[in-house]
Amino acid sequence: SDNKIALIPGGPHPYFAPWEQAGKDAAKDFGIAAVDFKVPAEWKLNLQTELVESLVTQGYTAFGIFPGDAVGINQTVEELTANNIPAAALAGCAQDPTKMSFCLGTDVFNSAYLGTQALIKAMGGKGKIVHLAGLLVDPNTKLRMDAVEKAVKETNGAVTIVQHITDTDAQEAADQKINALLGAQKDEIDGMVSTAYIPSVVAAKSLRNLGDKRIKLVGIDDDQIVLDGIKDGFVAGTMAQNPYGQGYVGAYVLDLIASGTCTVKADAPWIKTPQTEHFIDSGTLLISNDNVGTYKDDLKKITGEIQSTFKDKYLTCK
Amino acid sequence: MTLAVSSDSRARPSWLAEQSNLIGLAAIIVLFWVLFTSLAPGFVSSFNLFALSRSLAVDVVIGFSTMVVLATGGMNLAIGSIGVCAVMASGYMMQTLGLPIPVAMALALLLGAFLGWLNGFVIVRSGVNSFIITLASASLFLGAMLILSKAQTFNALPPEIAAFGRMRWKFISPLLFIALGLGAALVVLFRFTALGREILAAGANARAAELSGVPVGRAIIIAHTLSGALAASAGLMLVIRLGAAMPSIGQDWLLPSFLAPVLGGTLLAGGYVSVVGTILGAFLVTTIRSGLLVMQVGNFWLQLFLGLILLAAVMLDRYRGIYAERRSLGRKDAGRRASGKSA
Amino acid sequence: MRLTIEGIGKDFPGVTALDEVSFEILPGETHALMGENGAGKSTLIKIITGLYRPDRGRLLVDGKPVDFTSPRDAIAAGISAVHQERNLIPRFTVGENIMIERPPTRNGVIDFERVHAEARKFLDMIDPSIDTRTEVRHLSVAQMQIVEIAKALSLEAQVLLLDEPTASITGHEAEALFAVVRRLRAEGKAIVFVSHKLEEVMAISDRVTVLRDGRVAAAGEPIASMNRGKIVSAMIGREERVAEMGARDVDRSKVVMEAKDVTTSFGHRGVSFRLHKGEILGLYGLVGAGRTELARALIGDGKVVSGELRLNGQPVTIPDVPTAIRRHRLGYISEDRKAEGLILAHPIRSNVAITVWRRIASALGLITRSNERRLVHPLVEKLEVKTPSIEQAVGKLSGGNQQKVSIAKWLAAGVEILIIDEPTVGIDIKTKTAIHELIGEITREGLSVLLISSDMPEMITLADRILVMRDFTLAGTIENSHRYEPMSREIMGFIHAGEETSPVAAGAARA
Amino acid sequence: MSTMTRNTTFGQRFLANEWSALAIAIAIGLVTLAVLSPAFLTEFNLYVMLRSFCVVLIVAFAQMLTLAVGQMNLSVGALGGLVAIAVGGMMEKWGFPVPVAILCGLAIGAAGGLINGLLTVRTGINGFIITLATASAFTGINLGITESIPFYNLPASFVAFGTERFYALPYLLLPPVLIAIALAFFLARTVPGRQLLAVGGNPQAAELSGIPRDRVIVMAHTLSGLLAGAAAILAVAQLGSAQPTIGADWLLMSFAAPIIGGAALTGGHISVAATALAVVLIVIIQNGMVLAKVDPYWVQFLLGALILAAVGLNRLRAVRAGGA
Ligand SMILES: Nc1ncnc2c1ncn2[C@@H]1O[C@H](COP(=O)(O)OP(=O)(O)OP(=O)(O)O)[C@@H](O)[C@H]1O
Ligand SMILES: Nc1ncnc2c1ncn2[C@@H]1O[C@H](COP(=O)(O)OP(=O)(O)OP(=O)(O)O)[C@@H](O)[C@H]1O
Ligand SMILES: [Mg+2]
Ligand SMILES: [Mg+2]
Repeated sequence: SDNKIALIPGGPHPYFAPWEQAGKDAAKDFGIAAVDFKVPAEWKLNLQTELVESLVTQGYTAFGIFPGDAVGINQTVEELTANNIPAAALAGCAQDPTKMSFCLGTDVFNSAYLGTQALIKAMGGKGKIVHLAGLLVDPNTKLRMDAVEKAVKETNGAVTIVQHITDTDAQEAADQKINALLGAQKDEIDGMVSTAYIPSVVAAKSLRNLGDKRIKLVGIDDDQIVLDGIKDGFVAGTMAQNPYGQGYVGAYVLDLIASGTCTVKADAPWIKTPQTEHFIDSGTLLISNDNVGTYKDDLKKITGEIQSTFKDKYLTCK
Repeated sequence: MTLAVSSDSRARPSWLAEQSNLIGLAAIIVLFWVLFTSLAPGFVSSFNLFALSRSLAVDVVIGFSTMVVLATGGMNLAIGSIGVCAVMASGYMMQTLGLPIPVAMALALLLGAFLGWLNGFVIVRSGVNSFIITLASASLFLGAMLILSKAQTFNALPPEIAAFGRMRWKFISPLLFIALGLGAALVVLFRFTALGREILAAGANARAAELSGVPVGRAIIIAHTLSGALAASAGLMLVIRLGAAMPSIGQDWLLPSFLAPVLGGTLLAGGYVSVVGTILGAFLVTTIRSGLLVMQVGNFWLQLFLGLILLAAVMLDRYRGIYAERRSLGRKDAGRRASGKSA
Repeated sequence: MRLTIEGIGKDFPGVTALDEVSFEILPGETHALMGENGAGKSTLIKIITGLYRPDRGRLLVDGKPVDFTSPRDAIAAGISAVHQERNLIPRFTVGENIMIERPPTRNGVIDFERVHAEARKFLDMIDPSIDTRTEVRHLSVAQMQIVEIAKALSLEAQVLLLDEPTASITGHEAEALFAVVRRLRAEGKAIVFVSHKLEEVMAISDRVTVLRDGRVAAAGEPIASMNRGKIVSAMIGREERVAEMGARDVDRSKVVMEAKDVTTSFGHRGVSFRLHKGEILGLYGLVGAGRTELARALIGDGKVVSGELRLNGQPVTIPDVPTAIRRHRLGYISEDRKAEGLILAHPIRSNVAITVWRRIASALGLITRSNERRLVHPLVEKLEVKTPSIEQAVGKLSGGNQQKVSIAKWLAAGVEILIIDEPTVGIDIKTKTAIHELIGEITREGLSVLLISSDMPEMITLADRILVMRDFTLAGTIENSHRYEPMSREIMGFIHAGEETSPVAAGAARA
Repeated sequence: MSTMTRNTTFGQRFLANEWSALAIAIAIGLVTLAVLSPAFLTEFNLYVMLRSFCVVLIVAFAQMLTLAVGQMNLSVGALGGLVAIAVGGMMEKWGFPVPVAILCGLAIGAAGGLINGLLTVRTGINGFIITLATASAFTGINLGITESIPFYNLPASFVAFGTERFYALPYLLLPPVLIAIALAFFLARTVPGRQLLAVGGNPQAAELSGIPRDRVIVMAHTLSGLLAGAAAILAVAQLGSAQPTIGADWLLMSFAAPIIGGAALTGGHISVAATALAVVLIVIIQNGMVLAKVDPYWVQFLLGALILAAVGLNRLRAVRAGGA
């Protein structure tokens, strides 16, 4: 097709690095004119929307967007669809009501929930935990906090949550806060669940520095430091997401929709999340010592599955 | 030469000379428009112009918010926090309380003005630098907002809001007219009212102003109140633009809020503001940013080019200013100057 | 070292400050540089010290052309200066300010013991009472001026340029300065001396150069060949006019301001006086006697702690300056016009109109520039402010013209009582006369003036009665007889009650 | 003034110090936290606090030097980020030995500062705008090089320096302490140091006194850049990886600490000791909030309230000292 598709993260962040390759692969595999990875200069919503707007003027015909803000992006998406340009939320969802065609990504609530459950299991079903979270003003943070609390509540008091520490997604703030936490309470707490990229990395590193294998940590994403922590026993596990798959499948589907060959099915087996009613799980899996060598293959397998069944499950095509 | 009535109008710097800085800035903007238009035709597409006018509108008002406080020689680091407080308040009033839009917006503006007044009051009463007070109050206001709202977004606002945000007048967002209207009001304030003059006098030399009977404390408080109201306006414009009231609004206002007025010639030290300059300053930055995006300058390198072009623009303006000054001097007795130089 | 000024010219936007100025400064002489406000004296000094580049002409040192690109160059060439503007670092100590150009170091580290010792040496030449370890910002205006002089002396330069060094110091310190000047001259140094005080000039200089409107009106005339009249007519281009106050019979039936046993937050004790309608009440005293602070307390920029202040018979408490001006029509012209009197970056128009903005505003609260101009223009004309336009920034005016603007402001304000603090510091003879006449005129029109001045002749010319202040109390009141000798003796008697006659009295008596 | 210092009590002399209110606030904070939480005074927590003190302090000094001459450096963070990834890149990609990489990093920092200074002085444009523009340029280079992906594989010895400690004292504390002492000495006792303050205190006067004003301003910017570079290198050691986001949130803190420490934005007045104490106070507040398990929604609010309280205390001190 002659579609030009842009994949746009919220800002510069290592998580999205695989999107570049995913886009290229998708363009080659599905014969799309272009699938370009375009990064806003800074992690700011207005820069993201300005980028989207300028790409429209450059003739891009479909957008895969990680919303810089789950609510704030909607107005822009609305304008896109008004111009017959489809957009899909990738990696993270936009908050309903939204004109995003669908959301292919990590269910932040579910991921945090599963991560906490994994942590509870690693702690032997009881103890005290701390939740490390990202920007407090990000609507997703609230969802993650709720998810952690839900998982904790299900233990009927065997596990208690000591505190949520937020605004840890800048390196230095994370280092300062997490170390302060360990300094104050390392003997009291039994586990930490991190629902943001940077605190996961920093917590993994801090536990290694401390030489502490008693405190269990379940993080998110597969940063090298976290994976090393898993191999060496400082980290119990991490919730892998599937950035490559999101970019690859996202581009594939957007191409179909933008070409007009397919439309999104209303009664497809969508997952309903607190954020959106049109959610597709891009694959969340727990990386632990057992699968740390092989999880990539697992993710690839998932990606292949989603891609091959997508048309039938979620789209109506001519 | 002793002043004589007849010589006054002649010797008074002409309107053109007085505005030469603004004209220079405008010329540079035109230069960039020509450049971007010829290099990237998409730049003047109606979609891009609309988008540009809309982000310009908000940047201009944010710039005004800082400008009015710079006039007093102070700073307001809390504009983002005041903005978000107004945003969340308006969201709460419209979505939860179901108040009519104009009422909610007016009350939100009042809240912004009140928070600004609070800043000004504490600054004047304590005698502590506005930088510190507003640094602390930025945290306080944002914190209070988080405590009250639990960082919940209001995204079920009346649909008219979002519709207004999408509205176009030809290819320009009506938001821009609001911003320009505020600008016009500020021009009147600083040029034609005692209050505006007093604010400037207080900023230029507080001691002299005080001894000349200017109620300096009051001038500072009013400037901060105004700054708060403008910050709230910028916040509400974003609500209209985004169709939702979110707690993350305002977090990245600080630098652009300074950039526009300072580029436009407003003095950081106080005592001089340029409303038109602030608009042009914001316009220059928006133009460059949008132009680079449309020209598809490499993703990650965009910031570099933005910085370099900004540098080039301010230097161009600077040398144009020096050149203009030389010319106006040289005209007087260029012959003698030349002979003087060779001596 | 011989300094030749050859055809120097300098333009500022709208003004030619200097044009074809040529004369010579010789070693071993004191060369007076005279001229009205705005004649270009300070501009010339700034050119000689490398702060400005001349647009035309050149400077020669011992016959060789020099081109100073910065004050550093001039200092290196052996030229130092006391500029008209204050040039001290407020947060540095007196000692460090004096030694700032070449602080003594040991192994690259500043040796503060020696800094203070050296500074002491130069300060002692003028005023031993100033502590070199005090930060400059705590000093009074006069003390800062003395530090400036010591700082210029510390460079031990071949050419010393003094731009109105005596404008804000008393006769006592001025005498000490002249002694130093005489000694330096004896050592073969050249001294250039700018002053508006003719008596001083006549007393210490060897030759005099007069500038008028940026051109030389008299070049290096030996002082012996000049007299007061000649110098003045060279300066103003016509005969001197002496302030003629005329017969002043003040009606003392109406008291507009009365202080009864006032104690202030600054430490004044038992201050009692009455100011009558249309009267000029002088307040004389030495530097630091507390006159300025009394004025501050009266206008609400300090507090009256006890006692009573009555205006037009009504007891009042004045919480702040705006109230003093608006409600009580009481204004104050500061002695420090740059820091407190004027907004240097703003045009003359705003500076004059500032007190009346609210009054001239239309019903809608709007003021227009033409409204302001209509108010400001006649005043600026009346005071003969030398400026290309009333849109000129006040900071670009010469010192004298700045003072005229700050007087114009209060005339515009239409106050009933005006406290004027050192009205003619740094103001030329012609303007001074004009200002004196002006003060006389406004009091005839019903304004009452409390006049603070350290200039005894001025006091005796203007005041109807003179209060003498010593150490924050009033030492006495004198009815003005307009006879200089007995008056000054009586005033000094109050100041030095119980002390031996000091050189200050002698100096003042001589003048 | 002179009479005041002569016959006064120790208490009055203490209050006359600009940093005394900060010292009192810190003492109050320490006691409160020690009482509130037994963990506060443990060796490890002290170590944690001292460690988070290091980078912030140098960043504050970097800004303090430009404030000293009445300028601002909005590019501290951007330059820091650039140096951080440069050092990381040199160690990981090019395998430079640690000392060489550090020296190169410092040189880049100083060069960035030099560019800021030269541009400011040569063009006569407000340093605020210049550094705002160069900040964008520095960040652009940073992102362009890294595409926002950090350098992870740093030499073990370097990373160890960022984490090892002697009882409660982190090794990381050494450079900031040395820098603080050197700066205090530089500003108080050396000719260039005094010239820097003189230019800030009254640029016109300094120039008339023969001080090369432009050169001094360039020097201030260069030193500022050098310190930003030093802070970045410490941050890399502390974090154990060269993150492109290092420095992203330095700006506000860099101003807050010197100004809470009494620096004048107009220049000429700064205090090394008070700036350091302001950083200590901020670190204690932040540490205390984690320690006291403050509800996340209250963190911001309390931060503002506590800063305001500290400022109020200082105001009270000034009034008292003035009255004494
Ligand atoms: N920086 C400047 N910009 C514009 N005009 C200036 C500047 N400096 C001086 N002038 C003008 O140049 C002329 C000469 O001023 P200058 O200060 O040399 O006078 P002066 O003889 O020292 O007067 P005074 O006795 O009042 O000090 C004045 O008309 C003044 O307004
Ligand atoms: N020798 C001195 N040592 C220390 N402080 C002094 C000295 N002389 C004056 N001061 C202070 O400087 C200030 C000057 O006082 P003030 O200005 O009221 O005096 P004045 O009578 O108006 O003198 P003038 O205006 O002529 O300087 C006062 O605060 C005084 O305490
Ligand atoms: Mg002069
Ligand atoms: Mg006085």
